[in-house]
Amino acid sequence: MNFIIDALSWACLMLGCFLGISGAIGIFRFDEFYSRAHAASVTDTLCVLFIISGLVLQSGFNLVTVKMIFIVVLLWLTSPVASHALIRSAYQTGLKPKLAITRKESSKRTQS
Amino acid sequence: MINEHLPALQVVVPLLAAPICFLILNNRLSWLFASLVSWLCFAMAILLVMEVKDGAVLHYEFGGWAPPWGIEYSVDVLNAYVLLIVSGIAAVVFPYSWTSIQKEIPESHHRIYFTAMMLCLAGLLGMTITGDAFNLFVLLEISSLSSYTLISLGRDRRALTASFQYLIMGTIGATFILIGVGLLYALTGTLNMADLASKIPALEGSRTLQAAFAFLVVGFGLKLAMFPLHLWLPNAYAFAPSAVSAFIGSTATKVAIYALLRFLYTVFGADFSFNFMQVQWLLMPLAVASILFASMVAMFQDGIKRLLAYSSVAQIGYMLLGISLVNITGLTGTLLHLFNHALMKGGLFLTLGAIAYRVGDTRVKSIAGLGQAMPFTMGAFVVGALSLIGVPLTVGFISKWYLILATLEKGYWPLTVLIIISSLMAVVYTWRIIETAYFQERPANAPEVKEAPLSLLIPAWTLIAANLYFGINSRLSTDLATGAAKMLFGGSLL
Amino acid sequence: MSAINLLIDIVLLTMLVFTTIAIVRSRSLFAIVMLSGIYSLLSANIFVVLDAVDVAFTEAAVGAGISTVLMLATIGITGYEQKKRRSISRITPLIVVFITGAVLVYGTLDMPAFTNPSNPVHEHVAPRFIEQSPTEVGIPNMVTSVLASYRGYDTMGEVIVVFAALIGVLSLLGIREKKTDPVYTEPPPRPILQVMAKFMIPFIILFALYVQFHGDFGPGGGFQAGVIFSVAIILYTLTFSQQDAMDLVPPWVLKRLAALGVLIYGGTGVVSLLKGGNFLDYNVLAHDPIHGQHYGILIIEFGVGLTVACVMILIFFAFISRGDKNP
Amino acid sequence: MFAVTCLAILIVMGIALARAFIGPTVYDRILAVNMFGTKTVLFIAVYGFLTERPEFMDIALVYALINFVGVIAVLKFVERFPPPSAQSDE
Repeated sequence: MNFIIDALSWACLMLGCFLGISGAIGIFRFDEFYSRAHAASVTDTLCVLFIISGLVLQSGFNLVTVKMIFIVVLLWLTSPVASHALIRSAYQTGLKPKLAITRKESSKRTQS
Repeated sequence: MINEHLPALQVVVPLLAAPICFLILNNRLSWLFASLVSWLCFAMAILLVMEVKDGAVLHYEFGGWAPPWGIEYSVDVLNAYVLLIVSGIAAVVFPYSWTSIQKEIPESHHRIYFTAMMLCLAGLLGMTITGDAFNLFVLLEISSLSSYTLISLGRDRRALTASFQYLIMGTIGATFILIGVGLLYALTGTLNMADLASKIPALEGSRTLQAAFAFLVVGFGLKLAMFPLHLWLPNAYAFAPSAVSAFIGSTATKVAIYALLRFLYTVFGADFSFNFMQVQWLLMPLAVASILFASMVAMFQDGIKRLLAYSSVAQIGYMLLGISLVNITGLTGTLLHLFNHALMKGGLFLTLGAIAYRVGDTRVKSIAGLGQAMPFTMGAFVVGALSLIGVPLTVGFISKWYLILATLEKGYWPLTVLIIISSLMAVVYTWRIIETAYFQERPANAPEVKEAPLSLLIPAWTLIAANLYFGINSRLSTDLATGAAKMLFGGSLL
Repeated sequence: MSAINLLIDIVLLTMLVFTTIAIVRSRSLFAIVMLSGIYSLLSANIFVVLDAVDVAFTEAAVGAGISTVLMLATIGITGYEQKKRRSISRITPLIVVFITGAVLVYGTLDMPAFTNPSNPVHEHVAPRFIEQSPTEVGIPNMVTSVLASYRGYDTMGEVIVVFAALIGVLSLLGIREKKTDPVYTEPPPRPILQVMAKFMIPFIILFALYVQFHGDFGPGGGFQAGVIFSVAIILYTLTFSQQDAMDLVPPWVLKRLAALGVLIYGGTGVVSLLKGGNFLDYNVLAHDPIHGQHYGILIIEFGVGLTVACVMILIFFAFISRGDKNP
Repeated sequence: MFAVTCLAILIVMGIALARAFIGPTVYDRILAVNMFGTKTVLFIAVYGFLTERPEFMDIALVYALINFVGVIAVLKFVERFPPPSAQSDE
């Protein structure tokens, strides 16, 4: 039984780590803000879920678990909202997505 | 019963009076309350002096926890003496404030002014009385924060810059003090001063102890405006409201000097400070430089407040000189000068406040002809100036006399000459003001000027009269100063 | 085990150093605020690694939350960029910093080795706090018993420092109450944020209360709780408007409460004085000294929380009511 | 296993830090700070298990609450005082 729990929490933690690192690579390597935001926000939520579940499996059920579930709930609610607000602000204050620019330019090119 | 709690009440009463001042909505009531509290503090300081003047030491344990676990206040001759200076000046400045700030601070800020003054007073009293190194830092923060506020209340826009400059320098000083205290704690595991004193002799060779010593000396050096760390002081005093210049100018640096003395003598011990670290050879050149440099600069100032501020830097030089001589006479001179300089600078700044109230500004040229227009105010100024120079029968003479004796005792006759030269320089810079006031005509187009109101004159003359009284009958101040100096040197004379 | 701790220490400290260098080199004030947010997150991590739970907690609440918000509000008044000033000499500060650093390094040479159990810090005062505080003060969190009881007077001083900061901000900036919002008469609708804020605020307040009253057992106490509570109000201000927030908690009430908090703390001391103990001696507050300590700590923590929360909200109001004027 | 997770989170933090240094836009920095904040929550939680001090969870919880407010404050600020040029703040 212990072995199964250990294995499960290992798997969860490693999956969380993988997601976190892939998000980090995304935030570092992508060459434009909106793609970076995409990489960060998508991986963030799952990464939190997997890492915290890994911990929950280890701790059993007590007050700490309740707090951890709170953390997951809060981060799941706030993180996407923060990303949404961030991207919205960026768009409204005039930061143009690269894709949009190229499309516009290409349409210009076809016109001319 | 109340006597036994006196050391705590000395600080707690003004500390708690500050939020009450803030809660009282009526400005006049707030002022009355503040003045009353300041008198109460003065009364408590007198009672404390009575109790300890024969060498007794009072201890007070906060929360009933014995030191070093809890925080302790301990009152001996030295800090009772400084308490007397601080609360005495406060008891004069608080009543004076009401009329003075009417023209200098907008009415909406009067309550803030009294609250901040109260906090500053409480902080300074607490720094003086505490027997705990960290508690000293906390109270230093209270007094510094409130003095930044008070200075920024000045009506000139430059008051803000001055306050900001003071804030930066003061914060660096406070951080250095905190680092010093932190290193001491890491070495000894205690924060209580008496306990530290008992543990430090065993650590003499430790480099950490030397670093702690350096940080504390520089930190307090910043706070007490030791040359060349004095840069914040002239602007701060020049642009603050008059009552604030009088209060901070005559108390804040004094308390910092007291704290330096307390660390040099009580915590580190005279042996470590003067034999091992040889701190006197750092202090003496700086003291000489500040006396000469600041007196020189003071001679060329247009604003009287700035002139007095530079003179303060020079006077601080005297106090440091007394410390650096490392003998009882020199230390007595320093302590007497603490008291006397508070009286004279307090009196002079209060007189300037009266001039500012009637004339509107305090540049040298704008007081032309005031000798006739404001005879009592200018009379007070003349007496204060004489005291600053060190003319016999004033307090300035007494402290300079002790300093000269101390230099002769050590055989450092160039320093004797220096004291005399700098007194002559003081004659030069005060004479300019007196000449302008008495021997120049008031410009024809200048508005009519009346004598200052009594509510300003009485406090100013109180301090000026104290200059004369303690100049003639100096028993009280010299007894206390000698007692404190002897206590600091303890049995082991160097 | 200790190897991994060492590795974590090194990584965290390296990041801290890089962040500091970046802060010093940057001219954009906004970037500096962001980086100092990271700086305080990193230092909270270091405090966690050092096992200083209460300090990490305070750093979490103050460094990451309040100070970022307040610094941003300050940039709202001052502008984005640091002005270029050629006249200031860079040599003097550099020399001062180098000397200070050198003295600090020199001072560490004879410092008692870190984590050595026979250090003076562990042998002199601390043992009594560790061994006797459960019987003398009677609460499980030793940090709280030192802060609130053994050295309660220092904590009172700190509360007054916070109060003095309020006095300073009020005198410099003041709080402008205005009936109309000149910049945003109609704030852009942000339904997602507003719904989210409405959901979060009760949570935050609940958590503030938990921290306030759980301080005896776990990390936390009045100071942290006050900050967290003020964060709830700040969130409300940010997602709705300043006017809404000022209607909810009027500044004049906050000012009174801030002063009242200090008086509650001091009043506890005065009551213990009147009951025959020393100032802030909670033992005399009840028949049983342990109960007295309990009541005392509970009351003063309440005073601390009240003052801190009110002061933080007021300072925030003062900053943003200025920031509107000159964007 | 907690140690490995800790290190992985630290690596993520390091990369986010690099992004915060580089910028180039204001929003990149905010994004990096936000990511750094989430990872701090995780780090504290995992480190609590690593050292068997689960009361660290309170701190993690505070961060989870406050980080959000910080980000909202930053965004509100950027909207009200748009940066001199939206493309880059340097």
